[in-house]
Amino acid sequence: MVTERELETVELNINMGPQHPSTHGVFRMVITVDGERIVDVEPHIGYMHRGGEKLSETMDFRQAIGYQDRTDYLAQFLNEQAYCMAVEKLIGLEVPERSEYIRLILCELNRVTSHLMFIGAFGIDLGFFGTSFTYAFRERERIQDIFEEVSGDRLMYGYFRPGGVVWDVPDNFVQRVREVLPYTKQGMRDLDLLLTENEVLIARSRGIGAMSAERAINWGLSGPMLRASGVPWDLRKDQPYSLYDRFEFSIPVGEYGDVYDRYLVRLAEVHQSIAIVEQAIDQLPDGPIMPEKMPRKLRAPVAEVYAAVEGARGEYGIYIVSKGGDKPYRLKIRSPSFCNLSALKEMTVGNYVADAVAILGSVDIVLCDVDR
Amino acid sequence: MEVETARGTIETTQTPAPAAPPVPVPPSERPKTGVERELELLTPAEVDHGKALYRQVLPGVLQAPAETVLALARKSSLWPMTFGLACCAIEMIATYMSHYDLERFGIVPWPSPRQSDVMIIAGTVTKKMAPAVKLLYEQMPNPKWVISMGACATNGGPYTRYDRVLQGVDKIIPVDVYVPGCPPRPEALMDGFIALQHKIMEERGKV
Amino acid sequence: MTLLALDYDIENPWLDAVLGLLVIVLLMTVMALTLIYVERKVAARLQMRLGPMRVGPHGTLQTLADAIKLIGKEDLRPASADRWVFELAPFAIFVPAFLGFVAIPFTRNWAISFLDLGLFYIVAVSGLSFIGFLMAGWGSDNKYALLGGMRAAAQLISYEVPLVLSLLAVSMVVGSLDLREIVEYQGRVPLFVWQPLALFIFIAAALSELERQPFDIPTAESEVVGGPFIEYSGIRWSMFMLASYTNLFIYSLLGSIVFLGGWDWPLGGREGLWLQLVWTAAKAGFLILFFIWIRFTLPRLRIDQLMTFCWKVLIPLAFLQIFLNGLVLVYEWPDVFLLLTSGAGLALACYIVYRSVRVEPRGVRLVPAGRARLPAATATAEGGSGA
Amino acid sequence: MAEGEQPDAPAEGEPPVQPPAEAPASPPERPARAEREAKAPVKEPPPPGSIADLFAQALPGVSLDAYQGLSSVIIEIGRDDIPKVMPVARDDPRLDLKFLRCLFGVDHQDEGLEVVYQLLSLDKGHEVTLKTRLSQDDAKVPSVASLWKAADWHERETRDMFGIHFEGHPHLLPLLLPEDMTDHFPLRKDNPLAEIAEWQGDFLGGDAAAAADEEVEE
Repeated sequence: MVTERELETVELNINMGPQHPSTHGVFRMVITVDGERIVDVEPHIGYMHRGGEKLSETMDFRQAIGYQDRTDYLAQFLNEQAYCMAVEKLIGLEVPERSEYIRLILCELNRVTSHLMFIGAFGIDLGFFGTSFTYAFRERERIQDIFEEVSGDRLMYGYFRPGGVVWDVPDNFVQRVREVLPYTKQGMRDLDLLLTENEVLIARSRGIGAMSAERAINWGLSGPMLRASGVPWDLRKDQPYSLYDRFEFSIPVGEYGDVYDRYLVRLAEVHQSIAIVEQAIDQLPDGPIMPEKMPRKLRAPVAEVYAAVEGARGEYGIYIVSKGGDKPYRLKIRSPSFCNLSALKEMTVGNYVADAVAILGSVDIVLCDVDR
Repeated sequence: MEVETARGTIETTQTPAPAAPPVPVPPSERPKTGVERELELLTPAEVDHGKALYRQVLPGVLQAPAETVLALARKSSLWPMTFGLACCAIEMIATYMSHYDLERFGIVPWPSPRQSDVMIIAGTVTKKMAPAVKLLYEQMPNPKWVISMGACATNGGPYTRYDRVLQGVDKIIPVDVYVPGCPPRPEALMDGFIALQHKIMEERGKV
Repeated sequence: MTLLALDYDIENPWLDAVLGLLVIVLLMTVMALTLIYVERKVAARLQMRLGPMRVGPHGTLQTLADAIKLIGKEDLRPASADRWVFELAPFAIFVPAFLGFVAIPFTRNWAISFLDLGLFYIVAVSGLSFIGFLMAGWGSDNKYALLGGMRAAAQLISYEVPLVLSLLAVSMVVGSLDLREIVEYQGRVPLFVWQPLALFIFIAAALSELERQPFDIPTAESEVVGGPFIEYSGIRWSMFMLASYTNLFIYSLLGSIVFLGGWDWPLGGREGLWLQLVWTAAKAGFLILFFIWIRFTLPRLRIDQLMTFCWKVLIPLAFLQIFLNGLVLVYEWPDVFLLLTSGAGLALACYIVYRSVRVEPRGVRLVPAGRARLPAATATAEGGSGA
Repeated sequence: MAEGEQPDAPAEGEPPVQPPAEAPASPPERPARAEREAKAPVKEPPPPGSIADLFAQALPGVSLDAYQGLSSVIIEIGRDDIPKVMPVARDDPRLDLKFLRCLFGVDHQDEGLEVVYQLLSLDKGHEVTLKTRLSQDDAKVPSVASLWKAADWHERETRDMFGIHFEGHPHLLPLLLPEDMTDHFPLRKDNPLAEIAEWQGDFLGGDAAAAADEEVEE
């Protein structure tokens, strides 16, 4: 008796290997596919694990700034601020007013450049062949010129120090920032026209990879990923640090937490950051940039401290365990991309192969931040 | 514990597993630790200059004038592979964008290793990533070159003391042009490409 | 064959065929190289870049340098690849692309051969290329290639139907399949005036036949990394590129002849040979620029959206178009009714596309305070919060 | 800030670094600076009404050694109390610690390994740091991956780096290290970093700078 076997398809597992145009660097995803629908996703990370934490333990507090830049190389100022806040809280240093303002302005501008990079890469993932990238990079280059005038380097600034900033900003800093903001707004209008109203983009990103609010909290997501799911949690508002309570700005919050919402939240965040910079640039006071009585060697007491910053990808925190002496005994970096990426499997299973690329793009990971 | 390789020793400071057995078991029977298994993967890639199509068809006939024409063609259409590792990848992307625009030199990034001639190692090569880099290098068709961009790819950069990081990509694949900087500026990468073009013109006919 | 209006005919058919073949191969390789160059320059201009500049004046020799370099590359074949299927795949894609030129008339009396079933022949030949994709996908024994090959097969077959139906609707109005008669029919009024819906369907189907954005699924760069062509290198891969750009030229030429009036429309077609040739080429160029412009402003559709768009939107609209044409032609209503019915169909098509995506406007609410939705921070909990 | 006078440090357990202005008139043979400061810090009890009290109310039977750290309340609990404490911490309406911020290990060499949990409540706004101490040889701790899914990857990473085994974790495979490397723990203190051929430490601010600093003190 021949049992008639209905057409069963064999599952094929595809290895989106460490080198893949849309994995934003070295991230491997083994996808088990039944036809075009994804059955199982197994992310492999660790290809960029280069020991930033262990190397920071052999450097004294001023030398380890370089590793913070290189951990999340798209939001460098935000990482440096988190590290400096942790060291200042540990040693008890008071940052003068002018340095706090300079740090805040540079951090918000850095958030704008990081989100511009996301918008460019998001277009590439959906198939824009570079048009969104070049428009986003046009604005990014202008803001990067200001960072270069301030800190002397295009990407790895190393400009903040525990206690303030290394040297004062150039004299035309205020005028340069006021010059660049209209260009950025015009650039955002262009990108908005190109991307947001695009029917094919809406069709490709609406309702995909949705994440409900309590699942997002359970997975430990933070930043635009959490706010897109409808949880209005922003460290600048809920655990205010630095001078954020002096400016009024609002937090964009999405509803469904799908790929399109994350894109809209990041787009709106850029406008909020520009608003903050406009308010802050008017109130930039003069005065010293370093506390006048800085000890030559930063010695820390035996204590533990945690300082977190609302980074471009989420909550970037530094936990320092110190046993006296000038070197941290253990430095833990709470990296937002690591937590956001851990929820990838739950968002991707059930969608198509093309959606896996869009979802990975919307999580906006930086691989050095994931593997540290 | 050093591992002798063609180009110099990859010396790592792996002390044996913390719970050292009292009687040291001779290394042959001792089960290989993860580190030793990984070191076998990190042997340098051997380079064989395959036969280009036109040499198979007309071995000696077309030799002399073809080299200059071919070298000029290869020089002016270098297709790199979209293969960014770490922070240098952002500067590489900035070089492709409209402000610096590498396409003026005919340089277009191509996704698959089969269609690309240049491999830009833009970032730190860790020991977990090294076998993949070697495999990609071997997949590229033959007149191929490697640009090691940034301090991390040249000798491990700021992360050179950590034992999970390969101290320089030239331990596994032959590198043609080293671009200094951490990360190198877009102009430095363009200068690296121009240096590679001069090198292609000089070594025409030999490769 | 009448070549350059010299009205001599070669009695030996074989010499005639070889001469025609020579014209096609020479003309088309030059045309493909210039098309690649034009695409790279226009794409660069769209992205505020300069495009190739250094190779020859304004980068004109860039594609020539690419071609010579690709010839000089090592010829790789994966060990586990199925040898003959892998090596014959480029020819299976390359040959149908060139066969299409046999029947396309460039001017009134200049073509390789004037077939009275020209339209039918071109559509039949252009349907063969998906076999090459399948062979490339299966032959190169690579998961990405297999996925790309399957996608290519699904897409090309299903988009062949609306392409044929839209051309059928046009030939119903004209009453013949001979391309020269189609052009003569458009003496006073071009066909896209009478058949806008057929033009819309033709352009959508042509974009998908060429695998250009937004129907770029088989060789999707960000998902399937080059699709079936992933394992090809050097000269084999360049044959794929050549074939895809030749296809682009064929479809834009076909579109300019069938819909935009070819060499006849505003000039009345009495002028000399050269002006007709320039006029046909200009219309084809316009369509090419339109395809390039679309490629760099629209993202990629997903495979299931592609299929639903074909089977649930394009094909019903094509049948609707044919039905309306039949209605108008049988009852001899005046020609203007063709315009009205087809225009209404086009409006319906645009509305369907608009409605299918824009379910309800979605915005992001801006929350001024921090934990707005949380109860006022209870006194006890406040004490313990951050430093 | 008063001139030259070290600001009155907030109620910190340990006075911050001595200001250089105040010349220590201590005898010449002083113990090395590190030992002098490494004496056990006095633990400051947390302010009344803080989360430590909420924990005490919610978990009467469990021994909680709570003290006020620099940035949040730190509570040390025993290893086998974890299956009791963690579910209550997450589900108790008063505590409501639904957000696991961070989970990592610290290698205290001879004082054993330590696992640190950082919990945060989005609705209540308070946060807490829970710590457990493990001995070096049997580094086992029950896993909390079933309570917070965020812990899944954090625990795999801590196992990679410190060799702490989390019982009950669904698939405790190496995450940051190659799949087959389960016997090499990079972040442990007994794994020294590779030596650069000529270590520029003394130039960059190693002992010479410390020595130079000593003279400045005298």
